[in-house]
Amino acid sequence: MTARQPLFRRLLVANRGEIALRVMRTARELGIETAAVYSDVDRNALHVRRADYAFRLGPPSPKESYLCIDRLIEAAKAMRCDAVHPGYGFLSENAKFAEACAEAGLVFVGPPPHAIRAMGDKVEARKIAAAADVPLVPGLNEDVRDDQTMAIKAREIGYPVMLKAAAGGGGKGIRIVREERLLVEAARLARAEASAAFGDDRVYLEKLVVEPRHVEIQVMADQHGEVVFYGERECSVQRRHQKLIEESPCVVLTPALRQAMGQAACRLAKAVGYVGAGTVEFLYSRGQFYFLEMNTRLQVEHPVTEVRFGVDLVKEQLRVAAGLALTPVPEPRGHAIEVRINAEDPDTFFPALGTISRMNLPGGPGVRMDAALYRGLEITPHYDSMLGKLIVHGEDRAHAIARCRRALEELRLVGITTSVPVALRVLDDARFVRGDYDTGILDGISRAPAPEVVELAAMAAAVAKFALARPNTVDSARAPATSPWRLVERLDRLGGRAR
Amino acid sequence: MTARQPLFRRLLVANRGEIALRVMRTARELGIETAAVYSDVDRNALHVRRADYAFRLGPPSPKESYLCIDRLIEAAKAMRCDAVHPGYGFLSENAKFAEACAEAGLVFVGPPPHAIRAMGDKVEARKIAAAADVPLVPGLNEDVRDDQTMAIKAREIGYPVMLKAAAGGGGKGIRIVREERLLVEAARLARAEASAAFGDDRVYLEKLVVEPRHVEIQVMADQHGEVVFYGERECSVQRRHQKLIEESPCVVLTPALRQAMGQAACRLAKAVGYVGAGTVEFLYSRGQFYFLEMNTRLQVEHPVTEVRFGVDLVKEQLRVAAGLALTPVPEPRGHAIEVRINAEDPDTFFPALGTISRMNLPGGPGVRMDAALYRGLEITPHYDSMLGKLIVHGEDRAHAIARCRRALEELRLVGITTSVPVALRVLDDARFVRGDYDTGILDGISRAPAPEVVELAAMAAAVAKFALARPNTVDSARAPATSPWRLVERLDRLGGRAR
Amino acid sequence: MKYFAQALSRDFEFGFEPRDGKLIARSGDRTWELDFSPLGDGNAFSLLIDGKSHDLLVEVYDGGVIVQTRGERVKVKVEDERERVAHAVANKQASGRRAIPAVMPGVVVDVRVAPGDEVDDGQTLVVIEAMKMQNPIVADGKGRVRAVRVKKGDVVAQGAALVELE
Amino acid sequence: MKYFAQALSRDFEFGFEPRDGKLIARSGDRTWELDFSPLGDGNAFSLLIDGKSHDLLVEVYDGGVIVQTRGERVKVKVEDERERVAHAVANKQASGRRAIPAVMPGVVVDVRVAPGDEVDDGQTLVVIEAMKMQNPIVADGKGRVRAVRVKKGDVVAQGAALVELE
Repeated sequence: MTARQPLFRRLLVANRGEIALRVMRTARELGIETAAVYSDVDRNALHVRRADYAFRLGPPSPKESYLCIDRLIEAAKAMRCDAVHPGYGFLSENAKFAEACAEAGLVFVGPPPHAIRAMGDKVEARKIAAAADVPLVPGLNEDVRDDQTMAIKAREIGYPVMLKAAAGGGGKGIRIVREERLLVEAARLARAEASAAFGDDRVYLEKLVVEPRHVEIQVMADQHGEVVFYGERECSVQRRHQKLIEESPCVVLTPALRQAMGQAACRLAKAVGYVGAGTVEFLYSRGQFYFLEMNTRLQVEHPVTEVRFGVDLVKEQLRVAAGLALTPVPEPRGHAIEVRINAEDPDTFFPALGTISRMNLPGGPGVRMDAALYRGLEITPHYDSMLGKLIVHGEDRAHAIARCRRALEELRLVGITTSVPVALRVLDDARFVRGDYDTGILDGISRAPAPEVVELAAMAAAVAKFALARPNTVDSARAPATSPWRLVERLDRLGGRAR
Repeated sequence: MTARQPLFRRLLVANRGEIALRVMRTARELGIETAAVYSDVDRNALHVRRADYAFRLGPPSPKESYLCIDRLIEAAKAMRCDAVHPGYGFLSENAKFAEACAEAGLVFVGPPPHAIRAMGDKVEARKIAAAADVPLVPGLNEDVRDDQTMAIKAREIGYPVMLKAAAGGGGKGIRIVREERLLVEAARLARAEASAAFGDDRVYLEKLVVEPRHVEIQVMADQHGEVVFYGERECSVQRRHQKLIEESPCVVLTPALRQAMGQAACRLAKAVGYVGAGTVEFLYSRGQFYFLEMNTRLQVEHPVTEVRFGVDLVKEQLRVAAGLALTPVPEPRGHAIEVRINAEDPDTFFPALGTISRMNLPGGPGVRMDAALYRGLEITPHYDSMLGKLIVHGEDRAHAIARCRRALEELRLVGITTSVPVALRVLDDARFVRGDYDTGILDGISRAPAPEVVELAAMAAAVAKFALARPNTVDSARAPATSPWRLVERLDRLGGRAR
Repeated sequence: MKYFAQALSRDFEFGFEPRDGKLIARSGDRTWELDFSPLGDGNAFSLLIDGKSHDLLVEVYDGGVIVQTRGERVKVKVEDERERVAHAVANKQASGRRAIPAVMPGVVVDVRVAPGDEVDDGQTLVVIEAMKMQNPIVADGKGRVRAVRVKKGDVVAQGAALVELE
Repeated sequence: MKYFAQALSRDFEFGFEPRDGKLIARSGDRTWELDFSPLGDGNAFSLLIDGKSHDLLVEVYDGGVIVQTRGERVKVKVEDERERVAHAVANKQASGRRAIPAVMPGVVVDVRVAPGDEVDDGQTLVVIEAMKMQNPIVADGKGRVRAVRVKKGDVVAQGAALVELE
């Protein structure tokens, strides 16, 4: 319902890209004015153009823009906001930012600083989880800075082990070590990444669970001590420890296990006095689940839950932040899948840069696209490589997979390399279709297109070179007003000919 | 569920534009190959590019392309299809086409020819409805060709009266006559339009119901004699007797009335031996409902029902056509609104032409876009002016209205004039928001933008002229790779200056 | 230099001045601080007016620009001081006749008048069919037909002169 | 004239010939009837191959084109007969050295080698940070560093030579 009196007057969205736009969409639907912030490279970004107000933070570097607490508070004051939504990433799990908001008289749309701090420190989080009777993966509850001690501890836990940033989240700063001789260099890189990403270089060791599935519980807590959970999401399709495909429900979860995981997640939330939206991540392996970490923010993959439950989690966040009680959790319906569209090489998974020169986004029944893309958008190396998310909803899992495939085939982006081909191959993979997969699934996925696709591409390139050089062989009456013959020049330049 | 054995092998979609694409989307999700047909102006249309196979029908004129039964049957045979989906419009309610398909051994995805014929003849339809105990609007059950007799009959029924094409549908060929002196010219125009649109110039007279609301029931019937209905849609926001905004549920319908209308619709479907998707249109006025007509095809506004019931009506059509039994009707959830995006002047409602040079389609939670738009698409005068449909789903009506407004504001099309401003003003109108409106609502809607919008536009045009002529006054580091300065030349040409 | 804009019969006058890296707009005694940022190939730009964000799309049409923002679409005629002077001179040569234009593009399916005919206000002159709808084009007042510019079957563009009245 | 295409290490050869208003494609003893229709500003086209519909997007990149269809993206090098002869001559001048390129664009955060260093296969030469991930760039075999082309803090494009080995 649109409240006659909006929950807030004006909301600062302290983020960029698709999540900034997504938060603004809900705010607008609730009659809340939206205020954007931007770095210089984002001046023309959709989150700026679609906002009611906009404020320049500074140069592209995150430290001078989206990570700069002082500038964000200044922005909120200059635009006379009364609340701040941090999105995900950047300062969303920074307790100091939450405190700075409170000091400036701004409502921070997220959990209280002490909960962010407790869950943000992975070592501390494990202690609290253990006390709340939430099962843990065997590991080390402290940072070890001495190389030799670390090697001894790793041997005790048993290889393979994982190195994780204590302040981390979203898979950043995680390294797997399979042999002792690689431990020291891995720890060095992990510390460097952790330091760059979170300003905190502490890392800790953990046993690597075999055939693990990544299953997480979406919780929501109000200021009156109530906590509910919105089922689970399975996020086992990962590359470089970054999620690529998420789905709900998780095919291997029994109702009893789902209930047990949900209740464990709610216990943890209550134990830290949680408020707002949060996600408790678990590793699932052979009927057992282990607490991984709690993300004290809205998750990238939250739409998977939204389409299945028919709920708007950002709306719930804003309601809870305004002091309202939780709304009842509706019955889930059908099956949902999200595919992240990353600017990266589908073969090497390295990030890619470029400028979008043409795009077609998918549509039609059961398809939702969360993105801040536009023709002319330049993908720069300054920020995350995720361009957007495709979310589909189907009657059951097979229907959702078919719909996801259909929608992915409709998505066209010219000017940037994306992870779409990999996602399509996962959707075709027999193990994925059976639901019998774990976080290692991508290792077995072909990185190359099918032979007939390669032949088609070869013929297409050849006929384009032939036909575009001979405008009279194609029906010129059909040619659109904007000339396609520009390509001719470019193709000819490649061939070394000048015209 | 995706059937292991598809319902059909290859489906000819005997249509164009958004509906052709929409049907193909479902077919693809069901593993059915898709075959497109096109006229010369549609060679590059999305429905052609997204199909598995494509076949040229002929020149742009509908008679030589999408209305040419022989060519369509030829296309189906050439592409070795086993079923034909007619979409809406064109041959979707043409019994001869359904017969031609059957003769060619093709499954026609629609009702049997006798049902199309019976409901397609409005005079005949009224007789059958009356016999099935479905309430009727007072009127004349026959075509009157003599001007004087028609005038006498119209006086008997009482002005205002409506002239409707006997073979009509979708609001085409309808004229309201408020005074006797206008009757003859109106009848002449109505006959001419009816003849051009349907090849049948018969028209009949009907009393105009006061403060009427247009409420319709979605029915679905299988080949085993079962008929179900998927609630109602209210389609009272109309201009030139063409629907502009549709919603479900209808705010004034009580559960008892809904049940009565639904059962009347099912009685009618059974009375004509109906199979497939159909819509029974009613006029609702002050607690009473009257049968208007039955559309024996998928309706433009079918997605309103789909998002609310979580059902794919095209999938149901294909299942029924393959001989399967109806699936149970799910419980409806929330409120749905559809806005048609028409290429037309928002002031005069006259159709507009143009070429889409830039577009941004809305996205995010609860938003579905059914369109076949792409950059470079030329809108020609040959076919219907509808470009696509925006469908939103919200928790309740107020939420759906807010969401619809938000999504419409996101929709940007450069190069073509659309009905979007009118739709936005309807969504803001106090009567619409209260739900207290009838088919006359558009008469009272302002045709002009708000004064502050006009001032903003004036300033924007002026500053663009100023700034684009002086590239150095704007930060050139921000300028994208593709130069924006082309506009300068065009603006300067307007000003009569040459550079 | 001053800029004159006309939109929906309202007249506007603006002055712009770069100052300290910002752009100041002035109209009468009101001033605004602007941040103008073009994108695409000139048919879109972002405009911040005193920090308020506007996403604008611009199309050039015959005689002006069409500005789009948040679903609304406004036709604006815009000229600078020099152009205004030039146009004022040109307009002095305007004649007394009037042309009845096609309010939409389409095909002429009927021509109901001939040169010399006397017509009434609202009388149908020509019928145009577009997208299956027949639309009568009517006289905008009493008058006499001076010339008929189209014949049955012609395809006409929006704004094309159909009939000249005097 | 023949057209040679190379994609994912496979070689293709095509001939095209307009015939009766159609375009015939030939490869070995296979033939197809094509209908080629460009749209947009040349970065998209529709291709019917024996009536089968393909929606294709084309980008020109350094040394070839990238073809996209139904979610897949394939790099293709394409040349006609004349170009092939010209390229064959040019390739004779290729040198024996090899450059280790940046496999992704980013910022150089560490340089681990100096000219003259002997390196092992898989040894980290340079570390590049992009989108918060640190990525080691390693030697593609045993060798000696001939030149280091970048320094810490440099922003490098994809494919840029970082280190020359011999």
